[in-house]
Amino acid sequence: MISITDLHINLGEFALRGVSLSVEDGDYLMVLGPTGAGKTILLETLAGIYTPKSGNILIGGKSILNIPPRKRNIGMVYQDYMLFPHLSVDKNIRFGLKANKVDKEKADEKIKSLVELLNISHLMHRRPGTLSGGEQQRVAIARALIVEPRVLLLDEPLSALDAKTRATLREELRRIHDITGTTMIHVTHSFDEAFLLGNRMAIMDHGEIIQEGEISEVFRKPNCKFVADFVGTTNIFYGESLVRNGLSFIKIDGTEIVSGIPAEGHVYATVRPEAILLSLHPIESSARNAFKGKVSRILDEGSIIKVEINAGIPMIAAITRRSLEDMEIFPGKELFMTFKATDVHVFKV
Amino acid sequence: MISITDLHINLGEFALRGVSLSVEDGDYLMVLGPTGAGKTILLETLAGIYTPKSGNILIGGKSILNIPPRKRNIGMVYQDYMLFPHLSVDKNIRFGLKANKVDKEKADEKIKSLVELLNISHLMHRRPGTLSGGEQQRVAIARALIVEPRVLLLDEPLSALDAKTRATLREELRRIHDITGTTMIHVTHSFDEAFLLGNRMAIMDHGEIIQEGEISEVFRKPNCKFVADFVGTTNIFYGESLVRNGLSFIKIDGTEIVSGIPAEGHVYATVRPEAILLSLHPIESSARNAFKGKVSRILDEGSIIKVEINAGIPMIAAITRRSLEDMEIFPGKELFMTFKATDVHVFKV
Amino acid sequence: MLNKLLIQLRESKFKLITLGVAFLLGALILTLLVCVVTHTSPEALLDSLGSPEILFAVRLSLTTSLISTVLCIIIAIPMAYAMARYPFRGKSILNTILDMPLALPPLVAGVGLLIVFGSTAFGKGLADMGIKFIFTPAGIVLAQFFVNFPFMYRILKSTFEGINPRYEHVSRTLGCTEARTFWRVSLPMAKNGVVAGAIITWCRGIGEFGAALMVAGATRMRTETLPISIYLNMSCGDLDLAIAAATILIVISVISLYTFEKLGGTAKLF
Amino acid sequence: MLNKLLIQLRESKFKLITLGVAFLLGALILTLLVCVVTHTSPEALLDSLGSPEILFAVRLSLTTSLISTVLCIIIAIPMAYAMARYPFRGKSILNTILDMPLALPPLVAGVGLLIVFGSTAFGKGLADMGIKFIFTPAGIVLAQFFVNFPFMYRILKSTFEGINPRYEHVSRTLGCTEARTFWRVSLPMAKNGVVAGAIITWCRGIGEFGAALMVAGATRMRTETLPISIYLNMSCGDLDLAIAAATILIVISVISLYTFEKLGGTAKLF
Repeated sequence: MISITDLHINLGEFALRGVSLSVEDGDYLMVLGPTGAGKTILLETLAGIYTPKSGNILIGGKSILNIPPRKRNIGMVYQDYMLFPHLSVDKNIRFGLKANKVDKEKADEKIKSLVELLNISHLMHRRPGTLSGGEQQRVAIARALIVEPRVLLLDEPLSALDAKTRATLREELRRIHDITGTTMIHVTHSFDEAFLLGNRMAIMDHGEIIQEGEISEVFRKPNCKFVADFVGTTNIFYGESLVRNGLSFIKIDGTEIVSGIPAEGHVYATVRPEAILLSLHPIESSARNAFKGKVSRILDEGSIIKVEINAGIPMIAAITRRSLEDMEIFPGKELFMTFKATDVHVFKV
Repeated sequence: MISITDLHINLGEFALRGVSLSVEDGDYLMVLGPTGAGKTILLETLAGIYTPKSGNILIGGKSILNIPPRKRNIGMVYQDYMLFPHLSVDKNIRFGLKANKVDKEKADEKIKSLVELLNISHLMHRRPGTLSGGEQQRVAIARALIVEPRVLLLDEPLSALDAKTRATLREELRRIHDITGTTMIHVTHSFDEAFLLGNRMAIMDHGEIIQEGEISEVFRKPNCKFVADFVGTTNIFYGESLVRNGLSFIKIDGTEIVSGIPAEGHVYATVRPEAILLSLHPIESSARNAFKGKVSRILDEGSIIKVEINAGIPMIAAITRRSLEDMEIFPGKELFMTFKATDVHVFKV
Repeated sequence: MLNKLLIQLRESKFKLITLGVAFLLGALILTLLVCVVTHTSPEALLDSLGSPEILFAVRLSLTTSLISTVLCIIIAIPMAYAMARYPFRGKSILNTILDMPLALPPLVAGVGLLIVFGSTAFGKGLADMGIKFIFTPAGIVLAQFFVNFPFMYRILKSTFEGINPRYEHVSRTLGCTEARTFWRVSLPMAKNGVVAGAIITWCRGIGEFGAALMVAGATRMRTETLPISIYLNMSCGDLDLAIAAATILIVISVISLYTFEKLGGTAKLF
Repeated sequence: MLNKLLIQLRESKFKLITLGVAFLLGALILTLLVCVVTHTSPEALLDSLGSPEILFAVRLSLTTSLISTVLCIIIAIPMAYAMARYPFRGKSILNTILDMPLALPPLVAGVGLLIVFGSTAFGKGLADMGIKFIFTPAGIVLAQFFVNFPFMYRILKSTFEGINPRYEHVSRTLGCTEARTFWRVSLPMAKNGVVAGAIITWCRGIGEFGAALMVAGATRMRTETLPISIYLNMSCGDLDLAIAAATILIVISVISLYTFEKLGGTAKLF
């Protein structure tokens, strides 16, 4: 288990301000945040590149602050691969074994099984510069894994790749995590990536951890407007809430939304656009929220369509192109919106 | 009307190889293509920066090849704004009027109405370096529009902006086009952007125009594998087609797909993932294609979910998270897929 | 605590050694400068600084270096712009030729100038028209110009190369000719490069010795710039005057370097 | 057709003028080089090239410049690395001091070295130990080293700055100490910079005149490098020998410059 307590460090442009975080062995933690949030510096401080001003990092209960990077046994993979350009792929992967004076026979054996796992056996004699982005990243992952690190730190490992390669490598990372069981800390700015890979998630901004928890929990229950905005909820309403029977009744400009989360006073209420069901006729269901409104805008985002409907307040529902055509939706058309009280998340201002 | 005929130019890294294209007055043409396709060089040749090796460019029936850029009356907006850093916003916008010796009174008047249209009146005395990306791009658009160009060339004008600003400026561009009626040629690598803004679309690769036409036409009927891949169809099947009663019956690994487009022999068939309807029970409808299959994979892409179903051949359907939950889809579950013959596009190999 | 320090020390041995070398060399340079400035007594230094010979040398050095710097700017700006922007056949050869004076020892450049302007028909023609370079202050300007313009040229070339040509494209679509675009966009954007280049060129011009010695000779109170004054006074053993001239040159160098670095001057030279 | 040409000409007047300046200056430089090389008859040139004096000068120049270049490499590499990587208080001051020799006229540097190694207790102590720099070939090496190491240092510093420190971070997480990381990652990646810097340093060392003149003096057949040989022979009017020495230096410069540019050498100097 890695436990970080109240870590402070200031490198001018980037800083950490009291970061506390704990990661269980075998966890796949996703660290999300906008540019400049301090995500990379957190990884590099864990790896021992920077010495924190205060705070502590414990692994297995022992502080590692006085241990130099080379003895921490923490692997690092960067977005831009950072393969040594003057060494062949083979020598890049062998680098850590040589530094640790592993004898050649044992090294060859380890490399053989790892490169087979990562499908890069055919690249061993090439120079890194001649490889594609995806291939380079596989090699970089192999180079980090060969020394069997306790923790693998991944700094936006998929950001420099095209969509297709990104998807493949994402699956690859999941598989590696399943097979090796290595604890992974993976920095990204893509919410989708976090959702697809991790089991836990930490959201950072301005050098602080804003929210931390199970992925789906953060997704469904953002604890502040920043996180809600960040995870992509576009329906964020500000209103006054009253609690009755354990439900919140939130008045927003004359419209009332019901939420399953009790919270009184000034609140933000969020509904994910995909949670809103559109229909041509009223739907009879147990859903607490049902509104009638006119389509005010259709935002065509290619494969998904966002429909803005004015029901006193403007709400956005996400539907597929297929549904758009089937329901013959056009601006001005009257539609019914339905969503459950449990789909409405509420947090205090 | 702009008509480009058989344009050739070679600048080493980038080239045009026989580009022909015509743009009606008032059109909003989107030019799409991967990096290095020659999109920027096409715009710059139109603007007169480069002289083509052969071919011609006519505007209103007259060749403009011998006219220097300053007299072509074609505006240019780049991805990185290219605002003159040593001049204030006001002087940047005024630049073209000064060069064309417009008298100050008339210039002031024109600037006033344009900056109001673009909501940048409050920025006039700032330096470009102090503005946000979105503000800079508005200023760049104003600087290009102030001289009332016949054509406005936009080179990935939204690519450097964050998602939110991009959406706002996209609407802004649409509004400007509606109000001024200026012919626009807009280069992008984002299919969504093309879909949302243009009325026509040209797809480029390796210095050539691969397909050109109405946006929805290109979207629905890609004329080759490259375009199909590029516009994002992920269901691309290779098979043998037989035509009966004006319909194509395409055999793909033992499965048969029906398409409304007659084509015989070796073909590619494509179905957009959103066009596939999923259901728990068979659907009675006029749709020609109905398959039963088992879910083999669920690709969670955040707000949209792609479900891979094996029905002899693997097909991918796109659904919302909501549907995923409602239908309780999990790997191994049996589902029914339905799609219309007109949703299957076919092109010869 | 002590344990922690020891660990850190062991881990940063490498850092200590490499930094140590830097500090040692810095100390050597500083010592050298201080040694020159303090070699004579302050009174002797002040006396020498006020002597007619040093005053003459200062005046001549300032005049010639200012003229040669202005010439460098005027010639280097169009050259650098053309070489940064236009592709043409034989460009790389011309480029290597224009870089030559940078690699050529100043003494050799001086010999070359002496031959071209002293013994060719071209040089003699100029001399007949009253434009004499050999053994005259004009020769000092010529030597400074020839040896130092590559610095101006290279700094400006890299400055222009650093300006995205799309700024110029936009200007041209907005109604400007190439020339107008240059005056209203490219040159104003290159301002910092021009200033940085001028400082470097001027500072090197004022210290130019080898080429000037060959072209203009070392004649007391006639072609006696500050470096020539050091040379003459070292030769005849008048150390006080030599030290005075060296002190002035050190002060000029320190100020120029400081100004240059304050301006954030970084320019690719090679 | 003619009309089209005329329009193009009018539109590219600016291009013609600016390119014209570049070509004119290129022509001047080329003329100068050719004038020097062809100033004497080929026979006289060959004779002079074979003379014992020129052979001695070539040998001395090669020896001293090679030694000073090696010294520059050894000293500049750790210095440049430390200054590129480690932050510390007073770094910008040290940086300015280390850049000083670049701004200092070589003649002044020479005077400084003469004083430090000739008349301080430190210099006298060294001399007593048999390490003599004043009026000896060792002085030439010292002068070349002091004047040219900033070139090596600056080129290497910009090379190290251009290497992403994350390469080193990865190496350190893989089990290497800082020193081992330097030898196995940073230095191999900086190879091109070292070669480019060595060429520049060597080429400048072989042409060094002002500083060497002050420290080592100009003694025929003793401290006579190629530039000193030009100086001595120009003074006594033996033009043939001077031209021979100049020709050799031109050939060396052309080859060095060409090699440097072939290596794709571009290094920030200022």
